[in-house]
Amino acid sequence: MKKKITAKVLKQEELTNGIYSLYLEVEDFADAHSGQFVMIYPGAGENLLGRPISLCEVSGDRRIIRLVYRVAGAGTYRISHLKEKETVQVLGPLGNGYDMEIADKAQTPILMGGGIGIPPMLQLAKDIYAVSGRKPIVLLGYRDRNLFLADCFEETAQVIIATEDGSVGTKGNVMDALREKALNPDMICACGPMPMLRAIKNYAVESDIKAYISLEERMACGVGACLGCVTKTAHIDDHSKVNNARVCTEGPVFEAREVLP
Amino acid sequence: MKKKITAKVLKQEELTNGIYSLYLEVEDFADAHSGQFVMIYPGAGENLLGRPISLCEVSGDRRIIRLVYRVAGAGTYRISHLKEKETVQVLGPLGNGYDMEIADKAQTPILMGGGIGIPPMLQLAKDIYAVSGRKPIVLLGYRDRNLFLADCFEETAQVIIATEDGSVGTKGNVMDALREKALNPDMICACGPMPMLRAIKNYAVESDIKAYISLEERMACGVGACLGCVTKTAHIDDHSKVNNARVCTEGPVFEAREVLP
Amino acid sequence: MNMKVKIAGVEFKNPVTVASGTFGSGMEYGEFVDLNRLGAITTKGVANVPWEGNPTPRVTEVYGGMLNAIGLQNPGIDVFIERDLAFLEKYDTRVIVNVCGHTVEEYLEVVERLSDEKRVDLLEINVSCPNVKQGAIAFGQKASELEKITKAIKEKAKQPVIMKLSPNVTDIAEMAKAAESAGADAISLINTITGMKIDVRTRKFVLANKTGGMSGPAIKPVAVRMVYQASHAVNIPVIGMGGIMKGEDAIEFMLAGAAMVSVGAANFINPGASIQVLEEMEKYMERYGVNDINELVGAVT
Amino acid sequence: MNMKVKIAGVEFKNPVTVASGTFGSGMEYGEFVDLNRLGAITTKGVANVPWEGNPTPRVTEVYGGMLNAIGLQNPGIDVFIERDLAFLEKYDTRVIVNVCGHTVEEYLEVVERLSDEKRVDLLEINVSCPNVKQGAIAFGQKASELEKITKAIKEKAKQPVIMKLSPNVTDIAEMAKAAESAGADAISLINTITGMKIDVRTRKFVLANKTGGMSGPAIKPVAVRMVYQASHAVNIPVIGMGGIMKGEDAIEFMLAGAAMVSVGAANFINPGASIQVLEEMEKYMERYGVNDINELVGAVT
Ligand SMILES: Cc1cc2nc3c(=O)[nH]c(=O)nc-3n(C[C@H](O)[C@H](O)[C@H](O)COP(=O)(O)OP(=O)(O)OC[C@H]3O[C@@H](n4cnc5c(N)ncnc54)[C@H](O)[C@@H]3O)c2cc1C
Ligand SMILES: Cc1cc2nc3c(=O)[nH]c(=O)nc-3n(C[C@H](O)[C@H](O)[C@H](O)COP(=O)(O)OP(=O)(O)OC[C@H]3O[C@@H](n4cnc5c(N)ncnc54)[C@H](O)[C@@H]3O)c2cc1C
Ligand SMILES: Cc1cc2nc3c(=O)[nH]c(=O)nc-3n(C[C@H](O)[C@H](O)[C@H](O)COP(=O)(O)O)c2cc1C
Ligand SMILES: Cc1cc2nc3c(=O)[nH]c(=O)nc-3n(C[C@H](O)[C@H](O)[C@H](O)COP(=O)(O)O)c2cc1C
Ligand code: FES
Ligand code: FES
Repeated sequence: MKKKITAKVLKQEELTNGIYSLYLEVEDFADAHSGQFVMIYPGAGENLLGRPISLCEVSGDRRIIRLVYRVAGAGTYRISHLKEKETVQVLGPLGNGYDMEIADKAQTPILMGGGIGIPPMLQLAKDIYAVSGRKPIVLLGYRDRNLFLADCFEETAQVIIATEDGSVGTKGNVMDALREKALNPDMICACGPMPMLRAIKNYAVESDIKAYISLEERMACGVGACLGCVTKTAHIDDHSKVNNARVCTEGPVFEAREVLP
Repeated sequence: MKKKITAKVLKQEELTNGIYSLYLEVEDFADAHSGQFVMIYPGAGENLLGRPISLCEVSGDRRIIRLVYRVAGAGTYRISHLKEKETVQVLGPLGNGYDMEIADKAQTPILMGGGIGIPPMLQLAKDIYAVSGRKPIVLLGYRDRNLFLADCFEETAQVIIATEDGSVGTKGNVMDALREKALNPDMICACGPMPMLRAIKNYAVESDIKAYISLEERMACGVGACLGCVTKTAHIDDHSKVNNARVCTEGPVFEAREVLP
Repeated sequence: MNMKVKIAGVEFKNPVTVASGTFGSGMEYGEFVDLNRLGAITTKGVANVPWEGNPTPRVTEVYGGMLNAIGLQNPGIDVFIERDLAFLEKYDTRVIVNVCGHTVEEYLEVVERLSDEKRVDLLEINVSCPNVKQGAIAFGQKASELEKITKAIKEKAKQPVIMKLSPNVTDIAEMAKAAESAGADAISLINTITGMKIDVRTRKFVLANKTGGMSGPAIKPVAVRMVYQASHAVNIPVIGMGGIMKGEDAIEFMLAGAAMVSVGAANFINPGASIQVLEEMEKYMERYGVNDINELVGAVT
Repeated sequence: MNMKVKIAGVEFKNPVTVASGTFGSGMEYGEFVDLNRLGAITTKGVANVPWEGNPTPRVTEVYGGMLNAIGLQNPGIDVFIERDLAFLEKYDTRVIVNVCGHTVEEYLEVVERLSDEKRVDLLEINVSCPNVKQGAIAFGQKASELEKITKAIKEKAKQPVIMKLSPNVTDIAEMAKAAESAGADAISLINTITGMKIDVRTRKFVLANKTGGMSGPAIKPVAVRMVYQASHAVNIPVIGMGGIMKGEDAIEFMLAGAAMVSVGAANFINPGASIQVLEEMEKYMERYGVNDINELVGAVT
């Protein structure tokens, strides 16, 4: 039986202003995919629900997970105060994740992460490198020179950086970088803010390629039971029988044409 | 202006099964009396109200307070997990406390503490010794051989012990010890469970002496505002104009005839 | 130690079920708990046809709980029977099917479609969802309307009928009596309490629906009070819920008058919550020497 | 930055007051906060004669708040005028006197005794206390009764009248309209929500009164919803309360439609809560560039 587990904090550090990296020792994440997420519980009487956070890395014989997250409110604030050796409740891995078979078939897959959408790209790059032996191109979009995680990609990917203020790499967002570098992906995997995902969808439609994007929605259960986290779909969803798919279960990764109407 | 303060934990230890001793560094308890209490806040989202706990000792230039308490429920359980250097919110000193003038005038004041009513007797013994130069007799009632605090009284009081199972001292309660030792107090100060306080009241009425007892009631504010903590009084209370006095403000120490109807 | 309880002639192996809408049709939590151990599985509300529900955001956290405005999204009775009831076939537990609709006719359609389904042990009629504009909540907020729909459903239903009451009323005892007098076999309460949250940063409602139903431990005192008042007003059994997080919460509801209890939002906070509640109830009984769980029902008066 | 608000022609230096019954008559908290800084002090309910209130236990903690069943203990109007009003004389803040009674006549007696007291700026009529058996709550749970008592009070009152509404109703908008149509100058809400707590160890009600009124952050979503519904149903100003712990909570109530806010149980958790709320509201306004607090009132629709 699956269950909520008590994970031990191995390390927590602030990567840059308000962005934290948390390493947790977990029982068994053997079947975890890149693009999946966990629910992590702030453990406070006033913040009972779990917070969905993507897997940034799964390592150490798949018994160590890394989460990289932004302090956005009370729950993540509390989580950011976890210290080494303390414990925290975690549920996962959850969701579908990116499809490795598809990624493996692609000749020039390109990964795009914007802001706090960057963390899941790390495990994805590692997984693609592992299955295909090729280092995918990864476009990372930051606000300014306060980069984070960029250096972690070096072993498994070719990194291209964009910053909104132009302080590092291309001035602009990941799409600007794609154009500047004249890249022609035959598949895109992405995570980031809504405007970025919409731009990617448009690009994918124009270029007639597939784009797999990771969506965010407010969640209560994380396991498909509450129907809180749905996103509008282009077609009738197989489970719900209406034009709504659960981000926590059918997602968080969707082919862009299927969602974002 | 008075305010709720953030106190630093200096030391916390379990004295005996489920009874904890907590030393806190506080800003200024210069005017604290024995018999007064503090509100200490568990600081959890589900346990917002303060927990009233008596002052057991005030020391270190009146900047250190000691609380001795029993883990009775969720709030005290949480408080018992406070570790050195952590902080906790405290409001106080609160309540009237024992009247030193009266205690000073008494020739043979006797202090009686039963169970978790023992802690406030410690500071009281110290105060009486300080103002009168005499070591008062202190009767301490325990359930069994798991004594706590008894040794702390040695410097300032003459200690007599009673245990319900007879394993130490007189078999029975503090009233049994009083009779066994044929003591004749001209005043009693007491804190402990209701049956003990009622027995003391009866004794005081029969012997025509005063007995000052410390009462417990459920509290919300601790400062006299909510009217939650009232106790029935023999006479119309001066503040409330009905037969109800606030334990947190007019008490917790009352002359036994005035209360316990 | 007896954990068996009986409601409307149906025996349950224990008094713990899950609150409708918080457990899907059991499938989602089948990976986390042994469904055979539950007294019953109460399914998500089902309507005559698929419902899309409300726009998102549909859920948000509040102090000690959450607000939801799912709006009763459901795949409709056909898929429900084919897929969800078929799934439940495999398990040795009672099945309570929660029914919703906009109009009396819609409710009746679902009730009739279920009448030959042997896998359905009881029907729970949701007349108290605060998140759908038409019908639903009105039936649950006016005694005369409640009576009308209860009677209509009782005429058609082949299974015993539980009417699920809304806490958003002045007098819960009056509503309980209305359900009883119209023939309900049992009542369940409380559904969620209507609440609202505004994001002060964006100055917008957090939920697309503006209001949502509140659940979780924050509502427990209100739920216990209503279960007490309702169970003392009627002679039919009461299924109690609202903020049950642990065994002692469930015991509190039973002492207040509930013959059975449902674990709701707690499932979201811990997928193993329902079984944990059950085990803690058993521990309580051992500790306090309670031989039969039925001894506790309404024992505090 | 303007913090001034106006209710029924009375100007307040800022929109923060304290909830009746959670602040005594100000005396108790005078040691903890500078009373002059509050927009108003709302006093504990006062009746024509001293009331003993309910037996103890009268208060208990619940998840995210508390239940109380004080039962409106108060020293009666004579002592109130001599002692409490006299005390308030010294302070530069508005005074709202909360009035309670068992019958319309008792309310009227208090209202008349206060009519010549210049220190009283407004009257708040508590028709919603869940902890007294007679009168009080009934007036607050039936629109026709509410209208009757509001009219009777308005006829006699020299000060503007705020009717304090009960959340224990099916339709808060209907109650708000009843108060308005009967001439109320303002409404305040919410009073406490009726709840219950049972001690599973002793198998007894925790409160001697069995039920008590729930307050604290756990009730905030219900309070915000009701303030929103009520303020959109009437044209008279609304004083909002229920679970306000920090400045952003107060802002949330104002965005929902409150012209003024009251800090209640939070005072018990932190005696400096009222001023802290005020300061945090000012910080919010600075941060989001709000020049006039009145801009926020009902700004989310
Ligand atoms: C599948 C998925 C993966 C995610 N991965 C990451 C990640 O790797 N790193 C990261 O920093 N953030 C990630 N997020 C966003 C993250 O979940 C929110 O920032 C976080 O929940 C905020 O919680 P809080 O208590 O700090 O904020 P609050 O605003 O106090 O939270 C209140 C409630 O709203 C929910 N909530 C608030 N913001 C969001 C949001 N953007 N998405 C979903 N729910 C939200 C919270 O979960 C909580 O229930 C992810 C979200 C999803 C859905
Ligand atoms: C003036 C005064 C002095 C006290 N001094 C001491 C002391 O020195 N040492 C000690 O161990 N205990 C003392 N107590 C009792 C102590 O306050 C309770 O044991 C404690 O509040 C229990 O809190 P809890 O969260 O562990 O229990 P819970 O039962 O979870 O508490 C729930 C609520 O009930 C209240 N409550 C529970 N039991 C009591 C009680 N007996 N009296 C008052 N409120 C209660 C709590 O404060 C809280 O609000 C004193 C009580 C009073 C009134
Ligand atoms: C996400 C969610 C969905 C719900 N859906 C339904 C439903 O379909 N039918 C129904 O009768 N009640 C529904 N409810 C109400 C619950 O069954 C239950 O009455 C309520 O949540 C109180 O219990 P709790 O506090 O334990 O969650 C839903 C509750 C939640 C939180
Ligand atoms: C201990 C206590 C006593 C109260 N007494 C009164 C009262 O006398 N009159 C009244 O109108 N409301 C009374 N109330 C209700 C509050 O004024 C307020 O409406 C309610 O507590 C909700 O606000 P809060 O959650 O901020 O406490 C009382 C509340 C509490 C907790
Ligand atoms: S979060 Fe509950 S269904 Fe997705
Ligand atoms: S605890 Fe509030 S008056 Fe004593």
